[in-house]
Amino acid sequence: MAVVADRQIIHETEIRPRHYLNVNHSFWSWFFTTDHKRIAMLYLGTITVFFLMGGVFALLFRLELMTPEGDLFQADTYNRFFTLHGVLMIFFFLVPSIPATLGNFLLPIMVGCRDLAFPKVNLASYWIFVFAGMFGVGMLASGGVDTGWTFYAPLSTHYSNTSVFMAAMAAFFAGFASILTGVNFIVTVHKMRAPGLTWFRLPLFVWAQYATGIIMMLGTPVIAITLFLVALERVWGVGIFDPAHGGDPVLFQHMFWFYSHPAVYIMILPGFGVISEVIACFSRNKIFGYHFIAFSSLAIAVLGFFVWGHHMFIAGQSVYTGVVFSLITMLVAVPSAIKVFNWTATFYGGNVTLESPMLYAIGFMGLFTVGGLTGLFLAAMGMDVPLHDTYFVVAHFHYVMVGGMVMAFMAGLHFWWPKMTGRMYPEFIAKFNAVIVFLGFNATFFPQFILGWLGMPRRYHAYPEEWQVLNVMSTAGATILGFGFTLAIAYFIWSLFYGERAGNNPWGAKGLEWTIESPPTTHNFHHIPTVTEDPYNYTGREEVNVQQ
Amino acid sequence: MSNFLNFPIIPVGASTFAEKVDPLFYLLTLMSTVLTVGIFMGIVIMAAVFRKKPGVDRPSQALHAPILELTWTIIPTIVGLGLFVWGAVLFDDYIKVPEGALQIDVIAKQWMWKVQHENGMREVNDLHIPVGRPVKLTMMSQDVLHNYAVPAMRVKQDVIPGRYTSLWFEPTKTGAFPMFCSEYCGTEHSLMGGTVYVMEPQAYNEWLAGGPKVSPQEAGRFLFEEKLGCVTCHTGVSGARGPDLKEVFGHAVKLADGSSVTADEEYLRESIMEPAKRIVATFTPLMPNFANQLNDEDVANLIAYIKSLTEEEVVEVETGAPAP
Amino acid sequence: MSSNSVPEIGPSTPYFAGHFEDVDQKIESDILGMWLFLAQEIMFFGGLFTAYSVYRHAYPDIFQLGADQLNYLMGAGNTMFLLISSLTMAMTVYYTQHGQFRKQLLCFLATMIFGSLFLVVKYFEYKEKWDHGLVPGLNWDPHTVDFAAANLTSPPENLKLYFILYFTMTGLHALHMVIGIGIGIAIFINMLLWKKYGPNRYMAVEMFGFYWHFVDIVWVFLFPLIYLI
Amino acid sequence: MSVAHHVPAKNYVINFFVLMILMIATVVAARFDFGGANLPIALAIAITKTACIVLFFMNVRYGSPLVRVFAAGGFFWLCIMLAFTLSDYLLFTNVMGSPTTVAIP
Repeated sequence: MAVVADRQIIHETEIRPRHYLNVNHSFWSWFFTTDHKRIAMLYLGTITVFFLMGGVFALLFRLELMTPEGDLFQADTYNRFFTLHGVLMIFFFLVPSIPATLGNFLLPIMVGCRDLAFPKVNLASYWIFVFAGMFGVGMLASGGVDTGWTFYAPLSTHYSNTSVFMAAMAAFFAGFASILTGVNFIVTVHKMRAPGLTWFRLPLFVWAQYATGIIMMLGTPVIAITLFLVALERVWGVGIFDPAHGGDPVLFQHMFWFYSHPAVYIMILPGFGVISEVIACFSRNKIFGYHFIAFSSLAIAVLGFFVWGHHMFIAGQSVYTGVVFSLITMLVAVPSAIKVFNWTATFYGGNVTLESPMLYAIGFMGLFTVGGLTGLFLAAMGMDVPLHDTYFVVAHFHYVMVGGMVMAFMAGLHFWWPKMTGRMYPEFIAKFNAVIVFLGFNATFFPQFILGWLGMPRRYHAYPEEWQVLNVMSTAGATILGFGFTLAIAYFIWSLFYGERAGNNPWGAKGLEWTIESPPTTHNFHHIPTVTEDPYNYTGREEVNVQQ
Repeated sequence: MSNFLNFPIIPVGASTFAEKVDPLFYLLTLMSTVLTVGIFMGIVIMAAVFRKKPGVDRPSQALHAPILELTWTIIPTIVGLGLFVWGAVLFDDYIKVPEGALQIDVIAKQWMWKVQHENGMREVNDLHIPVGRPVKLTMMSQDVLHNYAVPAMRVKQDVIPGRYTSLWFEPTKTGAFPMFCSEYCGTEHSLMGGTVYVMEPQAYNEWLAGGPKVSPQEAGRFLFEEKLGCVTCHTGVSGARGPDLKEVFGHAVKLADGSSVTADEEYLRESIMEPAKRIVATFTPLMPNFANQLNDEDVANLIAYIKSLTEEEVVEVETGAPAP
Repeated sequence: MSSNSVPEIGPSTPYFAGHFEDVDQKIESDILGMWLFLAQEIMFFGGLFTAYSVYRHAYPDIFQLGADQLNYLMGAGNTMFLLISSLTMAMTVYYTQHGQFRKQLLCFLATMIFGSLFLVVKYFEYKEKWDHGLVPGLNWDPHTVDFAAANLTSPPENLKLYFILYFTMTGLHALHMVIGIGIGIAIFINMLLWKKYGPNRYMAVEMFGFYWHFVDIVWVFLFPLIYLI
Repeated sequence: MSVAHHVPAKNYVINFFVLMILMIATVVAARFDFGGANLPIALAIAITKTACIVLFFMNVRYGSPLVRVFAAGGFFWLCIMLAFTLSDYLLFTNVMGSPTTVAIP
């Protein structure tokens, strides 16, 4: 980062030529930084490392699944690979991805303040995350863990010989990093808004982050205590989930999913926020149904807590409880569906251009639609029975998590990269890459829907021969997907050094973040702005400010 | 090449539940396809129609259509509720066991399924059932969570330690259908499967009468651990009431009278049928006489099991894996 | 914090607003942030209370038997200590806001002392459980428990479950007390040596008070649920 | 300090004595057997005590509506978790019927 030269930037209106990246180059200025933008960049670097690690594990076990016999790796190794893929991707990539990077960077700017409400807490959140990451590395170094990312008792508490303790503690501490981020976001949105920035002038990204913050604050502690109990049981030798003295493994699942289902919304809601911004910008149009999208984020955050039991229809849960959970699950699907319709309607009457963020956003809409619709299969109780714990579920949540969240993350990263670094990435390669990722993704996960309907269970190291063709397709797709993400990382890093300089507002976008310098100065604004207009005020004569 | 492309995409349905679930699945698939293609086409068409044309400076104009928004709020809600009802009705069917179901007990452990039929007939991993009659499995796990899943029947159910769960289905086709453990249960999760054999009732009855189709070792283990309870004395720990039988077969045994004997089939048989005859040193003659209770096959099975104890030990030493 | 002039810290120095617009914004943010943190804490303990409820529902006789093994007078004494410390804590905040430094110091000292007394009693309680062989996993030999008289319908070994919950819940609560006393000592040193908190700077004390009261609330539920019924 | 609230110290002391009385009440109530009512009584007292602490010691009584919402929200969310989890256990009826002849241990 520190290499970015600043000498060429001469802004006429600029009083201080320095920005947040070059204000101080010393190690400690990064280590102890309380600047939300620097913390966002630190987070971005860290989660990229974890994303790569998780991705490598995914590729390795996809390679294993090329052949039905399970001959490339031992079953033990395979089990560790998919567990590590899950643990790293969920706790160390998906949960912090958009909130801790884009959210951290943009939220204070979008609400028009100098920093998050508690900058030191924000820094603490990052270092707690790194501390958790050290447990994660410890878990890898001590041979990994093979319980699946769900840590279901009593396999995790008594029967696994791997370092479940390390994994549980890693997720435990990563949870606290997430809680602190959430608390910071909520307070910032409530208390730090610029004058004139009423709730309904907030960008939808902020609404999404606020809703995410609520889930992080109320949901994460429950997984923390649950994993703490698992870790305790490993150390102590006895525990509350042990059936030997009356413990109930199903209770573990209740406590686990109380967080882990809302966690799905931690992972997808920020994506909704990003997509709203990107679609509005590149359609150059007011977002259709602003209020609805804003409130639906909150509705999803709240209702998302009432649906966890749909993971447990056939796990020994009471049927009546299952019925309630199924009903609410159907209802929580509705706001998501309407969001997709609203985004589509935003195109109407706009001036649509297809830059790379927009391509990713369109990819998101397609893939998320598939992910959401296949969720209906699983939410209908009777239909869930044959599909539960098969590759259908795997495909479904990858369509939501990768097709949804990761695509949204890519869209957001491309969209705000010029703002974050002051540099443009190579646009043509980025567009090409969006197509690669989209195709690679579908090739990887679409066959898994069919595999799931055929009955292939999850987490299988060896499988009957007739399923090989579909698995080979999936592996081939994974390779393409892996290539796509590697290419993206490569050109982002390239752009840091050689990218064209971006102006303050390369996309001609609306929003407070585009009114300040790229990259922003340490405290974002020279004067706290007073907001006088609604968000997405693209209609009317457009002021294009493309500096190319 | 044609062979390579000839892979299944539609699973076999072989139960009454499959007949009920499949229509919902295909309807949902149709609906999803139409919606996905529709939305994607919508996006593409809109992006094309409203694309920014070079040189044309057309101000954007936002769509304002509350009726439209209301429409696509209400319709998904109704569809969602409809799906919920359909799913719940299906589930109701899935859990309500019909009268006269065949009762079968299943015990899961890492990594095998032990099945016992009503008449005491046992099998491991496989399940033999008659066609056209509801079958109810009552299941429990001895260690971790497992899941009994038969894709062709479209059923599955978690098997939980410390709790009974059950599962029923009514097969409609004869044949062999694969069965899987569908809840991740540790190292050999993917090998913890078997086959469900659906037979004509006549064939099933014959099979049921045919005696245990299990290996002699397995049958012996059942006698040893469960039916006869030998294991209560021959626990294998020091201080037990009976001698440890691990690594006995083929080894010399010191007797109470000071002499010693090689524990071969002959000696083992004698020890079972007339235990007091030649007592092992340091033990008291407590063991009851089994001569009236066991037939020759049982004894052979027991001996096969005792043999296997020794062999297992040897195998484990060879592979270097320490016994737990 | 961007300002070059770091104000000298003293009881009469107003808050330094930092990146906030003004002091009110800072105070409101602090209070809201603390409440969000406490909501998080509620859910953290909530997981344990959920487990407690489920098992209590499943094995009411075991929980009755378990509660009989505890010394409810020790629990009541501890409740009293915590309530007194809560009062003195509230008074500390009051005197801080009113600039009465001697009383502030004394009240805060009392808070710390009663908090420590709680831990001392807790130590004796744990020791008694150890002596009676009621520590699952480490020293489990419930020779003092009269299983026969209890007329159990649940398996007797389920008593372990009760004591696992007992140690986890009270242990986690005690851990919060230890952390509280640790932070409290730091605040006390600031009060004693530099008179850092006064009418214009009391947020640190008030926030600490919130935490302290919250730990008290947890005990308010733990005491009847574990010791009494 | 415009948001500073100056509650008379007397309030804290009164609150303390109320709490002590409630504590004694909960101990005494537990000594008697009210059948199934012991748990609700104990919980009611605990909730009252919590309300006293939250409202008066923690000044939520004088706090902004936002603070009240979030203070109540934390407890409310815990109730959601308890209610839904317990619903599983309270409503648990083995619809499939009890086990029949499970002979295999």
